[in-house]
Amino acid sequence: MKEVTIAEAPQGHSGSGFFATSFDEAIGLARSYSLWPLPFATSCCGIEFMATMGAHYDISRFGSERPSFSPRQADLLMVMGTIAKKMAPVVKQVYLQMAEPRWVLAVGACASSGGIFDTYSVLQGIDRIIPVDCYVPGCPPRPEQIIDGLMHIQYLAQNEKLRRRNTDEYQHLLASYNIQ
Amino acid sequence: MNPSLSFFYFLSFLTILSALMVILSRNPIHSVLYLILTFFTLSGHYILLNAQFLAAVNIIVYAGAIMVLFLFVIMFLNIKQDHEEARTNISKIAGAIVGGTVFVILFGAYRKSVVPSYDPNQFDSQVGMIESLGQLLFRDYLLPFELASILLLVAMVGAVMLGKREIGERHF
Amino acid sequence: MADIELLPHNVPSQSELPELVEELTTLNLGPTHPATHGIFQNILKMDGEKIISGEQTIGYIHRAFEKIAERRPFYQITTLTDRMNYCSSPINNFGWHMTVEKLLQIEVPKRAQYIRVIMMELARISDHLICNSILGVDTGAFSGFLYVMQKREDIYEIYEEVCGARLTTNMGRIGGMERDLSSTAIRKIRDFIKTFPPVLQEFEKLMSRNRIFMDRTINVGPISLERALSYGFTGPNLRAAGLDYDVRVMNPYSSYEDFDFSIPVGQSGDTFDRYNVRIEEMWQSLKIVEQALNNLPEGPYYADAPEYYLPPKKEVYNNMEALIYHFKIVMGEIDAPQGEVYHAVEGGNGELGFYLISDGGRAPYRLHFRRPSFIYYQAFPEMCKGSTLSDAILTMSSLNVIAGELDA
Amino acid sequence: MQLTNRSKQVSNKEMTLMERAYLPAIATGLAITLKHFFAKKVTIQYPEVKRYLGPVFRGRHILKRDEDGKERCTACGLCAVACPAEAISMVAAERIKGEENLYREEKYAAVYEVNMLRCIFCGLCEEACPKQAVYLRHDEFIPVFSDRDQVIWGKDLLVEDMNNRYTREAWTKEEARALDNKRANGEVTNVVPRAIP
Amino acid sequence: MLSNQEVAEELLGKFGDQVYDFDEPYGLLTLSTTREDIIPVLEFLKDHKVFQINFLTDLTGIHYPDSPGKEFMVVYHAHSFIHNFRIRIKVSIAEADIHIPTATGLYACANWMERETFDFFGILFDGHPNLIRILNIEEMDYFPMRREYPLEDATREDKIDALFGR
Amino acid sequence: MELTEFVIKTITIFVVFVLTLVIAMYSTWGERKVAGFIQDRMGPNRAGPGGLLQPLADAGKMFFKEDFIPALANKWLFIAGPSLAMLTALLASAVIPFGSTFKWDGHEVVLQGVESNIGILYVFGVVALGVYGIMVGGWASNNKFSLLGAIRAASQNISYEVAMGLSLIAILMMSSSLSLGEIVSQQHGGNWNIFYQPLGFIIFITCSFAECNRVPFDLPECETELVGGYHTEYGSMKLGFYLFAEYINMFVSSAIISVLYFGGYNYPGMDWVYNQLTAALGSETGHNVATLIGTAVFFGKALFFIFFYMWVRWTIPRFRYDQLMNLGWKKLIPLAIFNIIITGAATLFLKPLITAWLN
Repeated sequence: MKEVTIAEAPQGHSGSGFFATSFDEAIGLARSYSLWPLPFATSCCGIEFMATMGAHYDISRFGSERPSFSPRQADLLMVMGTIAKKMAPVVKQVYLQMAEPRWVLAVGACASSGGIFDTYSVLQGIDRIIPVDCYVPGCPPRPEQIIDGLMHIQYLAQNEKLRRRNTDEYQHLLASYNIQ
Repeated sequence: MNPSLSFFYFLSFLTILSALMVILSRNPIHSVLYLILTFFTLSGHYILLNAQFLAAVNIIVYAGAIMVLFLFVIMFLNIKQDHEEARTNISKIAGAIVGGTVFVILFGAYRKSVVPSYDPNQFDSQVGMIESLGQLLFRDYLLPFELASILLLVAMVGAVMLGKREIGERHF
Repeated sequence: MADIELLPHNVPSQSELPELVEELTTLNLGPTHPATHGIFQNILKMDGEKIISGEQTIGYIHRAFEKIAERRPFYQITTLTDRMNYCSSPINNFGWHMTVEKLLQIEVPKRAQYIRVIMMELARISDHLICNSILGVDTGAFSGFLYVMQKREDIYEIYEEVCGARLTTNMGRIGGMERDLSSTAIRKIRDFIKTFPPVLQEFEKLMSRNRIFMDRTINVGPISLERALSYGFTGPNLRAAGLDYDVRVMNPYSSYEDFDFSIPVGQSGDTFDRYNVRIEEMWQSLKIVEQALNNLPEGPYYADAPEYYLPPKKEVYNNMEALIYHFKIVMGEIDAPQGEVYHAVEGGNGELGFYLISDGGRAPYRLHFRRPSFIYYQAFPEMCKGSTLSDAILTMSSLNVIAGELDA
Repeated sequence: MQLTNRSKQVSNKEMTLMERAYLPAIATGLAITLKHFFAKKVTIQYPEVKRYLGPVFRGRHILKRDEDGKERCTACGLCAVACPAEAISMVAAERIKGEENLYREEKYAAVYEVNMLRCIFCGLCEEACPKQAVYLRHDEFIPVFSDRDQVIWGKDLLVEDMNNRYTREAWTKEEARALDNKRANGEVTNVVPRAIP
Repeated sequence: MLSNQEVAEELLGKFGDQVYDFDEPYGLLTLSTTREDIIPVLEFLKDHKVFQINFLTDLTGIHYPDSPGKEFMVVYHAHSFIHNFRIRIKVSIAEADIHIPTATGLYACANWMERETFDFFGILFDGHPNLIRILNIEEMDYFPMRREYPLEDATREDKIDALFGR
Repeated sequence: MELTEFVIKTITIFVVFVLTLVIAMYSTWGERKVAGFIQDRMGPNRAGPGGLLQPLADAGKMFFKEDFIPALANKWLFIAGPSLAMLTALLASAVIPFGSTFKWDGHEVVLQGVESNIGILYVFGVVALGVYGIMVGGWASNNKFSLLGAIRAASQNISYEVAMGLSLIAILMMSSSLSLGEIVSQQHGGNWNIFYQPLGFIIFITCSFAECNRVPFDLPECETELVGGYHTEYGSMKLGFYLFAEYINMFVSSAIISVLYFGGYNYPGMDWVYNQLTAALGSETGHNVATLIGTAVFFGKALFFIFFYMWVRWTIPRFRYDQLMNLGWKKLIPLAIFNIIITGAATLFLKPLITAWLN
C-alpha cells in the first residue's frame, strides 16, 4: 500500500532537511513520467500534436497520453499554435487554473515568438503573459521535436526540488507576470 | 453491556443526530445527505433486528434510488440560501406548534404503550429473513400487496402524464 | 513584462451558478473546450440538455492574413496559404499559385498540373481523414482515429519526399512545382494507393454501419439545401445537403477535366450525410490520384516563364540574365500586371476563393480569401437549435471548421 | 437539384435488422480492434530510434564553406529579404587582406543571425541564396530551447564545421532531379541506407 | 450557358445608368453600381427566372485612400450554379459617408462577411442585425485593414528593420 | 468471537482489500497498455520495465500535486465526493467469493470477506450508493459541466439499476438463494449460468457497463462534451480517487459477472483435479492447492472481463443521453422481464419435462 504510507507524510511544508534528497528524486521521477498535458491546440501545431499522439510517435510511452482538458488535472500546458491577443487572456486564465506544479511548453514558432505573424492581432510569444519552461522551434515542429520538448520538461521535473514552488525566486517569477 | 447493545446505542445516537441535522441544516443538499445517513443508521437497526433483507432493500430503494432523485431535484432547482429569509415568523411559530404537538402525542403514545418483551428461548431467528418475509407477503398478505402495487402503478402513470406535458400539449 | 488585463472570459471551469429565475442555463463551449479544438467559443442557452439558442465568438486565432498579404511579395504568400487550412495546405498553395498564374497568364505544363492534382487530392484525403476520424473521436470511438492517422502519416511522408516538410508544405511555386516528383515519391504514392483502401474500409466497418454511430449522426444537425445555399455552404457540406456542386467539375482547373470521378451527394445535410460524403470523396480522390499517376505526362514541371520562376542555381552562377532574374524574383520586383482576379479551387471544405487585386506593385494591393469555413460556420446555431449538447458537438466536428481558415 | 451527371447518392440511412440489433456491428468492431491488438506496432521509439527525415527535409540551418574552408556567404541579403518571418539578419563587412582563406568573396557576413523561434523552415532562404551558402540540413533539426536567450543563433552555431562536414546527395533541386533520373534508370545504385521506412 | 453580354444587357435594361463600368477582367463580368441600387441589383439577379444568380460567393471591402470620394469599395461576388456564371459587383462609397445597406436580408451568409468587412474597414452596413467586430477584439479602436495602419505588432524586438529596404 | 477466527477474518479482509486495490491500480496501467496495443501503439513503457511503475508514478505525482479547492465550491462536499466514491467502490468487494475454502490446522477459512446470506443484495445496495460520490462531487464543484455530468450519472445509474436487478432475478429464480457463495457453488464444474441465461448475461453486462460509467455509457465524464464531466474541477489525489474508484468498480463488476454467470472459481474438470491433488499431496494441502487453482481461475475470469471492458471502450462510440435512456427503459427492461418470464416458465414446465424424460 504505497499510497497510504506516502499520504501520511506532510506535503513538504515542514522544515528543511525533512525530506531526503532521494525522496525528492523519487517524486521528480514520478512526476516526470506522469505529465498529463493540456493540449491548448489552436492551429497547425495542434495537427502535429495529433501525429504525436498517434501510433507512430505515441507520447503515451512517456506516460503523457491522457490529455486533461480540464486545467485542474493537467501538469503540462502545451500551447500549440498561434495565440492571438484575443486568446491571450484565455491562455493566462487556463494557466492560472492549473495546479502546481505546472509546466508550460510553447510548441512552434507562433506560440514561442509569433512566427511569421508579426501582426497587430497576434501575441508575440506566450512568454509575454505566462512563464514558459521550454520552447520548441519549428513551424510546425516535427513530432520528434515535440517529444524532445516533452523530454526536456521531464528533465526539468526530475531535477526540480519539491520545494522549488515555494521559493522566493519562483514567486518572484510569477510576480513578474502579475500572477500571485 | 454487551457489544450489540452498545452498538445499538451508538446507532440510535447517530440516527437521532442525523435526523435532527436533516431539519437543522440550512443547505438543502446537506439535509438530503443527512437523510441518507439516517437511512443508513436505520438499516443498521434492521440488521441488529436480524432483518438483513429489509436492511438491504432499505438502502437500495430509499438511499440508492429515492434519495438520489431527491438530490437530483434539489440540485436542479438549486435552492439558494437567500430563500431562508422568505420564511416569516408565522411559519416558524406554526412549525414549532405542529412539531411540539406531534412530539407530545408521540410521547403520550409511548407512555401508554406496552413494549412486548421476547423470550430468548422461543425467539425464531429466521423471522426477519427473506423466506419468512416472502411467505408473509405472497401468501398471507397477497391482496394488500397487489393492491399496493396497482396503486403505485397508477401513481407512476399519473406522474408520467403530469411530467411529460410540454408547452401547447394537453393530455387531459 | 507586458501585462494583459484579464478580461471576463469564460473558460469552462469558471462558471457561475445556473440561474433559478429563467430555467435556461448558459453553457460556455470553448474556447478551450476539447470539442471546439481550442479555437472558438459557443455560448449556448440550454434548457436541460436541449439547446435553445447559440451564439458564437470567433477570432481567437485571427492572424491578419490579408494584411500581411499586402506587405509580402507574391511568392512569400505561399507561407500564408500553407497555414490557412493546415489540414490540406497544398490545395491552398496551389490555389494561390493558380490565381497568380491567372493574373500573369502563365500556362503551366501538363506535368506540373498533374503533380498538383496528385498533391491536392492527397491533401483532400488527409483533410477528410482528419474530419471524419475526429467525428469518431467526438462520438467516443478513439481507435479508428489512430488507425487512419497512420495513413495520414503516409501522406505526410509523401509530402516530405516532395518538399521537405510534413504540414506546411510550401510546395508549389508560381509557374509550376518547386520540385519534380522523385522516383521515391512516386513509389510512395503507389504504396499509398495500395495500402490505403483496406484501412479506409476498416474504418468504415468500424463506424459507418454501427448502429450507435448511426443513431448518433442521423438527423443530427441537418440543414436544408435552401438554407445551405443561403448560408453559402460549399464543398462536402453542401453536397451532403444534396447539391452536386464541385468546383473541380464546374470550373475545372489544373486539368481536372481529364479525370473521371463522381460527386458524392447526401440526402438531408445531416451529420451522417456529411460523414458519408467525405468518405466517398476520399475514394474518389484516391481514384483521381491513381489516374493522374498512371497518366503522368513527361516534360518540364515548371512553366517557361523566366521572369517569374527562379532559374536553376547553375544558371545563376554562369548567366548574367539568370542572375538578374534571380535577384528580381527574390526581391519581389516581378512585373505583375494591374488587374483583378477571382480564382476558386475546391478546398477541403468547399470553394476556396482568392480575390486578388494587383496594382502592379511587388505585393498584392488587396488579397481576399474566400474561406469556406468562415462562411458556413455561421450556420451552426441554426443547425444545432433544438438538439442536445452531444448533437451540437457532432455537428460542429462534422462541419470541419478549421481555425486557421475560419479566422485567417 | 442536380448540376452535373456525375452525382452519386452515397448516404444510406436505412438500417437492416442486423444493424438494428447493435451486437453484430459491435462484434465486428471488437474483431477489428482485437486484430490490431495482436498486430505489429508501428511506433517509432523516438529518442532511441530516429525516423528517416527524407532527402529534402528542411531542418537546421547551416552556412556552408567551400572545399578550402572558405565561407561562401557574401552577405548579399537575399535570404533576409526572402524570409517571410523576417528571422534572418546580417551585417556585411569587407574582406581585408589576409582573410582570403576565410571568405570566398570580397564581402562577407560579419554577423549572421537567425532567430530560430521565428523561423518557419519554409526553405525560401535556401532557394534565394545565389551563392549556395545557406542550407537547411536534411538530417538534423533545431533542438528545443529552455531560455529565450539561446534562440538567436549566430555564426558560431551556423557556420559549417570543417571536421564534421554536412553532406547531401544533391545540393540543388536540379541535381536532385538528375540524380533521381539516373537512379530510376539504374545508372546509380548506391542507394543510401535508410534508418526506418 | 449564360454569356456576359446577356446579363449586362438585362441589367442595363432594368437599372439603366445606375449600373456602369462594365468590364470583363479574366472573363468575369464586373460592373459597378451605386449604394442605393446594390440590394435591388442583387435581388433582381437572385430572383431572375433565367439567371438564378442566387449564391453569394464572397463579399469584401477594399480601401483606396488615394481616390477622394471613393475611398472604400465593397465587392460582391455572386454565382449562378445552374448556369455556372459568376458576376462581380462593386460599390464605391466615400469615407465621409461610410454606409451601405446590408445584404443579410437576401443572403444569410452575408452576415459574417459584412461583420468582417466592418471589422477590417469600418464600413457600416445599415440594417445589419448585429454589426460588431468579429475577428478582432472588441476593444480595438481602429480598423486594421485600412492602409494607413501598420501591420506589425509594435512590441516586436527581435528584428532589424534597417535591413535591405524591408 | 474466538480470537483466531477474528485474526483470520481480519487477514482475509485485509487481503481482499489489498488485492482489490492492487488490481485497480494495475488496471490503470492495463487500460493504457490495452489502449496502446489496440491502437497500434506501445503504451507506457518508460516508467519501469514495460511501464510497470506507471501507476506508482501517477500516484506519486497526484499526491504531491497542489490540492486545490475552487473558491466557489462547497468545501466539505467537494472533499466528500471522491471519498464517497472510493468508499462505496471498496465496500462492494467484501462479499465476493474469491475461492472455496482453505483448510488449516482444523480451521476452515472461506475465501470471502463476509459470508452473507444476502450477498447479492449487499452488492446491489453498495452499487446503488456509488452514484452519490459522483453526484455530490459534481454538484459541489459548482461548475456547469460537472453538474451536467453528475445529473447524467445519477439518472443513468438509477435507470440501469432497474434493468440490472431484473436481469438478476432470473438468476435468483434458478438458484433460489441470495448468497453469492451459494450461487457459485451451485455452478460447480462447468455448470455455469451463462448457458442457461445468455440473454440475462447480455443485459447484465450492458448494465454493468452503464453502472461503471464506461464507454459506450461514459456520458457523465465524456471528454468531448463535458470536458471532464463530474471531475472537471478535481485535481490531485481527489481526481485520483475518482479514477481509482472507477477501476475498482470495474474489477468488482467483472468479479460479480464471473461469479454470477461464469461459475466464479469453478472450472470444468475441477473434481478430477481436486482428486488428483488430494491424492498426491494429502487432503489438506491438496485441498488448499485446488482452492488456489480455483482462485487463479476466478481471477483469470475477472481479469478477462476487465480486459473486455477496455476492449469495448476502445472500440465503439458512445450513446447520446436520450438514446441511452431509451435503451435502458424501452429495450433492456422489457427484455429483462421477458427473460424472467422465460426462466419462470422453463423452471416450472421445462425442468419437470426434462427430468421426466431423462428418467
